[in-house]
Amino acid sequence: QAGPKIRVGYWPIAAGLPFYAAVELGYFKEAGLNVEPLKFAGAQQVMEGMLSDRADGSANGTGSANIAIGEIAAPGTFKIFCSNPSNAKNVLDEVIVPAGSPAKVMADLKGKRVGSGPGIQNVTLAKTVLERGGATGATVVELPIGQHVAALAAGQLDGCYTLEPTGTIGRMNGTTRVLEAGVIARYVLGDPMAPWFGGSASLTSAFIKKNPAEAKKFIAAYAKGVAYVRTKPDEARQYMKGYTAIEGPLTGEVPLAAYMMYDEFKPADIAHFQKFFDLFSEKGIFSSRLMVETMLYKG
Amino acid sequence: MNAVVNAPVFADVPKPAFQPGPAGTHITIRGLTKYFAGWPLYENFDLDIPKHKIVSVFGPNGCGKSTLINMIAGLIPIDSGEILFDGKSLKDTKIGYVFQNYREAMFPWMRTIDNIAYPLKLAGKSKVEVDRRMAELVASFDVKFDLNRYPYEMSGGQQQTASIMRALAPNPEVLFLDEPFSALDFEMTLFIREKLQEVFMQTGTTMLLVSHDLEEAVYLADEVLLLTKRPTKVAEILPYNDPRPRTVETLSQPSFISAKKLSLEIFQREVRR
Amino acid sequence: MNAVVNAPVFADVPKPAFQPGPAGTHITIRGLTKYFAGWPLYENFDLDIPKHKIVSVFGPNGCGKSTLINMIAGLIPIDSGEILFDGKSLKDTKIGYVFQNYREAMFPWMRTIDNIAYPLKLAGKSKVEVDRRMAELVASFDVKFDLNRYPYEMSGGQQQTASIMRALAPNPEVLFLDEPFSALDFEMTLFIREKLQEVFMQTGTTMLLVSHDLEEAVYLADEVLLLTKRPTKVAEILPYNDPRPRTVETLSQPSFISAKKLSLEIFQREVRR
Amino acid sequence: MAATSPAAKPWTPPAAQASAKVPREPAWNKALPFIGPVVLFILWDLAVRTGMIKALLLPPPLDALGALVKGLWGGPLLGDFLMTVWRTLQAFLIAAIVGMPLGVLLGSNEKAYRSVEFLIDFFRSTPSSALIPLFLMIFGVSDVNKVAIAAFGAFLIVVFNSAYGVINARKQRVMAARVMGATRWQVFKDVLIWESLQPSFVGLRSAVSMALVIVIVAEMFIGADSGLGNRIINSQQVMNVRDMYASILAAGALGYALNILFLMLERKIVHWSGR
Amino acid sequence: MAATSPAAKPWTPPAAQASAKVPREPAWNKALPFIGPVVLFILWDLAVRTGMIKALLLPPPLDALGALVKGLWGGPLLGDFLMTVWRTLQAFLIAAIVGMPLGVLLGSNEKAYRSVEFLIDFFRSTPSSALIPLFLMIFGVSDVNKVAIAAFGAFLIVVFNSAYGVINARKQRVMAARVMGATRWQVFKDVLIWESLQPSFVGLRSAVSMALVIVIVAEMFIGADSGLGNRIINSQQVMNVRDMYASILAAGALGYALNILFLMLERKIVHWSGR
Ligand SMILES: Nc1ncnc2c1ncn2[C@@H]1O[C@H](COP(=O)(O)OP(=O)(O)OP(=O)(O)O)[C@@H](O)[C@H]1O
Ligand SMILES: Nc1ncnc2c1ncn2[C@@H]1O[C@H](COP(=O)(O)OP(=O)(O)OP(=O)(O)O)[C@@H](O)[C@H]1O
Ligand SMILES: [Mg+2]
Ligand SMILES: [Mg+2]
Repeated sequence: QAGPKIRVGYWPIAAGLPFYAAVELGYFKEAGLNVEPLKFAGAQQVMEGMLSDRADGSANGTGSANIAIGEIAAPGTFKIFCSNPSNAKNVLDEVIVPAGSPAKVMADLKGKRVGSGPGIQNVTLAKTVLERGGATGATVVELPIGQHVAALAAGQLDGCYTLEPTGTIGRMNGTTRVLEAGVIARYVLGDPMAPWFGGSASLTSAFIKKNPAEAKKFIAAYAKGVAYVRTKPDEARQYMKGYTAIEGPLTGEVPLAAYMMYDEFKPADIAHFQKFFDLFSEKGIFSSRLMVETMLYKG
Repeated sequence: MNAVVNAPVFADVPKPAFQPGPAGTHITIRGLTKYFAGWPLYENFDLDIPKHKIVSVFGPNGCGKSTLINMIAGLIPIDSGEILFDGKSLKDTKIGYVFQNYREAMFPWMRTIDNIAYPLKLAGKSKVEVDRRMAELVASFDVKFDLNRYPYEMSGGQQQTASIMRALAPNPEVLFLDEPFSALDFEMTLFIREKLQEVFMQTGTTMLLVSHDLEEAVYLADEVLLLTKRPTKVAEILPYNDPRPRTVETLSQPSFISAKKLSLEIFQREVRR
Repeated sequence: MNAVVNAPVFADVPKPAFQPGPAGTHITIRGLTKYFAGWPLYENFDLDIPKHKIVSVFGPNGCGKSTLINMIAGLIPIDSGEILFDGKSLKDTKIGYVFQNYREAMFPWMRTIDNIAYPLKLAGKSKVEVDRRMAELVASFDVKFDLNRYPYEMSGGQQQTASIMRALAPNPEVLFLDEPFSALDFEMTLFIREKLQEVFMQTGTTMLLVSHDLEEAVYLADEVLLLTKRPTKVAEILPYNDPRPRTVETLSQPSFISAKKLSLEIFQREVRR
Repeated sequence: MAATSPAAKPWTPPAAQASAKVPREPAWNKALPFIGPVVLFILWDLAVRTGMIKALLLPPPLDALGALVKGLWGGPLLGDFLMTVWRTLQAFLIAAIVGMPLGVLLGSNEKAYRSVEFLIDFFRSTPSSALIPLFLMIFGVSDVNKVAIAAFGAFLIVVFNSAYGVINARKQRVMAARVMGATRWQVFKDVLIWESLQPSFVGLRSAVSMALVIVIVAEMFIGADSGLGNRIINSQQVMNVRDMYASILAAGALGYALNILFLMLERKIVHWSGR
Repeated sequence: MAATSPAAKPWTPPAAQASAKVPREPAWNKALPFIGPVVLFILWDLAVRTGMIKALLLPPPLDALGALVKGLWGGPLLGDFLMTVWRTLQAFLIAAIVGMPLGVLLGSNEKAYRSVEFLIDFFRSTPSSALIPLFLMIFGVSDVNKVAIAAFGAFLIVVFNSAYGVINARKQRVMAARVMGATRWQVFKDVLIWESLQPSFVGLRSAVSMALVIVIVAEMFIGADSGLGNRIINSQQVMNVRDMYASILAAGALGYALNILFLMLERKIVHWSGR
């Protein structure tokens, strides 16, 4: 294969499934592409990898906000070609509580201690969700996401704003239940069924410019992976193994994300995407307002 | 199962009955055995150290003099045998010890005066008592160097002087002196020698003195213990009974000269054997 | 700005012109000054150490004998003054040194024999040469203990013997001996004393010997250097010229006895001052 | 001890003259500690200037320094800095006060040490980030947690170093004390503690750095709302590299300062070192 | 040295008889190292059994041990375990081979040490997790990265301990070598290295634990597809506590084993210790 090596960074979570499937099913090879998956320990690292020219693209699951921050630092670097929206149906974000918790709605967490993943992005989202959900006066405690179920089970926290598969794990071992899923969609975007474009697959502009043909082929092959996941979700689940920590019975239980290719975006979707970015600009996480339009791959 | 016919019979060598030393024995050593690296240093060694006497130990380098005192003082474990203190246990006996390696025996984190006072503090003496005793010692030793300095700021001889003062401070019942004069200058040697005699005459402290200077050894001794080369045995125990206080005149007394001559002969016979 | 009228005039004390020692001087010391903790030990100290002679240094404890040799050997920095070696620099002079604290000067990670051979290895001698010299030394010292052991497995006297052998191994041009006999037994002291004399007669090595035993000091000396108490000055330099080899007979020679007596008188005068 | 003074000072030293003669350290010796940071900054600057590393990811050193100075000079960095200092000190003090005597004690009885050696080596070799879940279980999600985990990590190091300080020390002084009739307790407090001081100080210095490292790790990964670790992870998330490296600089400089403090303490206390 | 033998062995020791008399270590001394782990397991078991900590969060020790044994006995844990061992050894070897001589060298010249002290203390006090972005920039996500960052951390510890080993050593033996005409290099290799061996060993043991810790941290926080750290974070994410604690046990036990290895080495090499 004479083509350039395409280094794709991924964060080992379920949302990257189309990419994992496309690699395993040989879609990239079929297209004559030489794709090298690179595992990073966080979305942040994937984005920095692309910035420092150690990766040419990212798989789904890489935080859109992380990519955006890179884009603000180096405008014009990233092109999003596929995003994975979540909402009350395609669950990613959720608030969970101990199985025996009396809380019925978000507002019941008023004045309680609520966990969130560490770092300013998670905390901002958690605070916004709690506030708008009526749980005023709740204390947000930063805690690694892997510790959320444990902290709830041990009674150290009253609830957690967390991401899948945490809710599923807690449900399966009977210690926690989901209080509300798709909370960002509901409280930030204003509609439980609105798409929150939390994660995105992207390529660097530099790569697209240098290898326009390969970029096209790559996106097409990636789209095949997306289509596969959409049509045969249960069959696709097996490819989580080896790419993520998910294995065993959990594989069949974790909710799958929805996917939206660049050419499927409708103006309403872009507006929802923009709304998410605007929250972060408003909260000062983005140092300036960033327009989603400019970041979307145009084909 | 095959019965073993005519199996060899193992019999333990019967332990010899304990033989107490003569009356007035302070330290009784019986059947002392000590090996180093598989070689015997002492094997079944017996010795009685008399009470209220000075015993000078004289023997060639490496014959085990330091090791012997260390074993008596309980600092090195013995392989087998017994060491008994008259009436009391080792723990209840107040011991003074001047180490051959006096440099490593001082505590560099204390000023020299505190080093000297240390055994008194151990004995729970009050500040006043300690101060009184220190003043006494300093006056009696006529110390000319600054005891407020740390030991590592002292010359070899000064450290050894301090080491001797420390050993004498608590008025010990038994005093072990391992080459206490080795780093002292001419005057100081004479001076400390007299001091030791003075202390002895006042208190009757049992002393065990290792010295390579025969004159010193005999001059101070009630008994000269001559040791052989390794594996070490008692070559001879020579009594020397000239009256105390012994003085410079003693050194020219025929009894002194003959005791010294005899010791030397035995020593040389043993070393050259 | 006010001009300072009649400002005091500071003039530097002119440095005294360098005074070379008499012919045959090996080490020239001029204006040596050394303070410890703000107190002077040496102040403007001058000394000539003759070549091919043995100088015995005799002085009270703490007068600075060890410090003096250490300064000459370049081990302790001097505060001011000059120390010059005849013709060569200190670096080009092969030095042998027996430390007063010989225990800490041996390398416990080497067997004793390797300690002794170490200066030869430093000098780049081949294995064969080293072995030859070691065999020579061992035979000449008639060593009775196991040199394959490590230094810390040796008695004090054995370590000191090894330390002396190490100093002699490379046939040094200058030999510093800081109380080399302090831990040696009677026989060994006599024996090493003779060895040193033998080495001296064969090689003419310049030696500086610190000893608290006046007999030894004078017996070996061409010159006896008597030092005062601190701050240290030269009290006297006594020549002693009896022919070599000196033997047991020398000890009863009137010249020896008078040299010894004179040294003692000067020493006592200085100490008691 | 008044009685000893006259004997001990047989003559008065001409002190003024004396001190004038004591050779002074040359002035440039004082500049030595600055060589390290200067070299670091030059290399760092070169790496950024030549474009080896994008300024986007690694700010020029002067920028980071500027952010550091501005942040510390009453800026928001100061509060986080002080918080981290406070947590580190708490953790370190607990570790030192419990660990040093315990280490010396264990070291003085090799059998006792052998019996706990497994635990010490075990936990020393387990990353604190892997133990976070355990500590979360025990101490909850409170602030105590961060101090506890750092204290634990530092404690292990103090115990280890103090114990080996005693085990490796020469035994002659212990023998001297024993023969003077010192009880085990007296040997412990008058000899062993002192004899082990020097290696203990090496241990204390390792421990203070370790405490700082773990506090920051805990602030980063357990999550906290203050402290340098929190600052580092937050600025990392928003790619504010200037602030991020300013915080890292603050952490490192804090570590250096604490080390120097201990070095000076050691020089003062262990005056017999090397003699 | 053949010529010396006759003189050196004036008599033949009755060796057989002699060794029979040398007192043997009592058998239960051998059991001492097992007290620690047994106590740990009992406490752990009690904590779980009494429900103080839910079995969901902390598995009973036997479960974790079971998972450990099963995993190591040809199970998937073995591969990760070996990977971590291999990375740790690489990192440690680099650190030891470069760090020890460098530390001794710096220690022998205090001025030199003062001039780099800042860098050493600085980086010792900066958590490796904060430096991960930097190392990612320099080495990428490759395997080299994990080894490099661990080697760097371990290196600092080795340098620090070896340097202070020399600085704190008594100077008499150096003087002895100097006066025998040893060059600086000879003093270095024949005296300083040896004199500092004991503290260096303490440093090496600290460093091997540190290398292990950082390798695991790197495996946890830099994307890795193998190694104990990767296993720990994976099982942590899906709350497979049995596997998680089995991996932690493996890491700790590995650390202990490496430490014991070095302890034995030290006993063999530094035979003069304490005398
Ligand atoms: N590091 C130091 N700090 C302060 N004073 C010191 C130091 N080293 C030595 N001295 C002092 O310098 C003096 C000379 O010491 P030195 O060891 O040279 O004496 P010496 O003549 O060899 O004595 P000795 O016969 O006892 O060996 C002593 O009074 C000692 O107290
Ligand atoms: N740790 C050890 N290992 C092996 N042998 C040892 C050890 N300690 C001492 N020895 C040996 O035991 C013998 C006796 O040593 P000791 O120090 O008691 O002799 P000493 O009579 O005091 O000699 P000196 O007059 O030289 O001080 C020596 O031959 C020495 O080599
Ligand atoms: Mg001895
Ligand atoms: Mg001296």
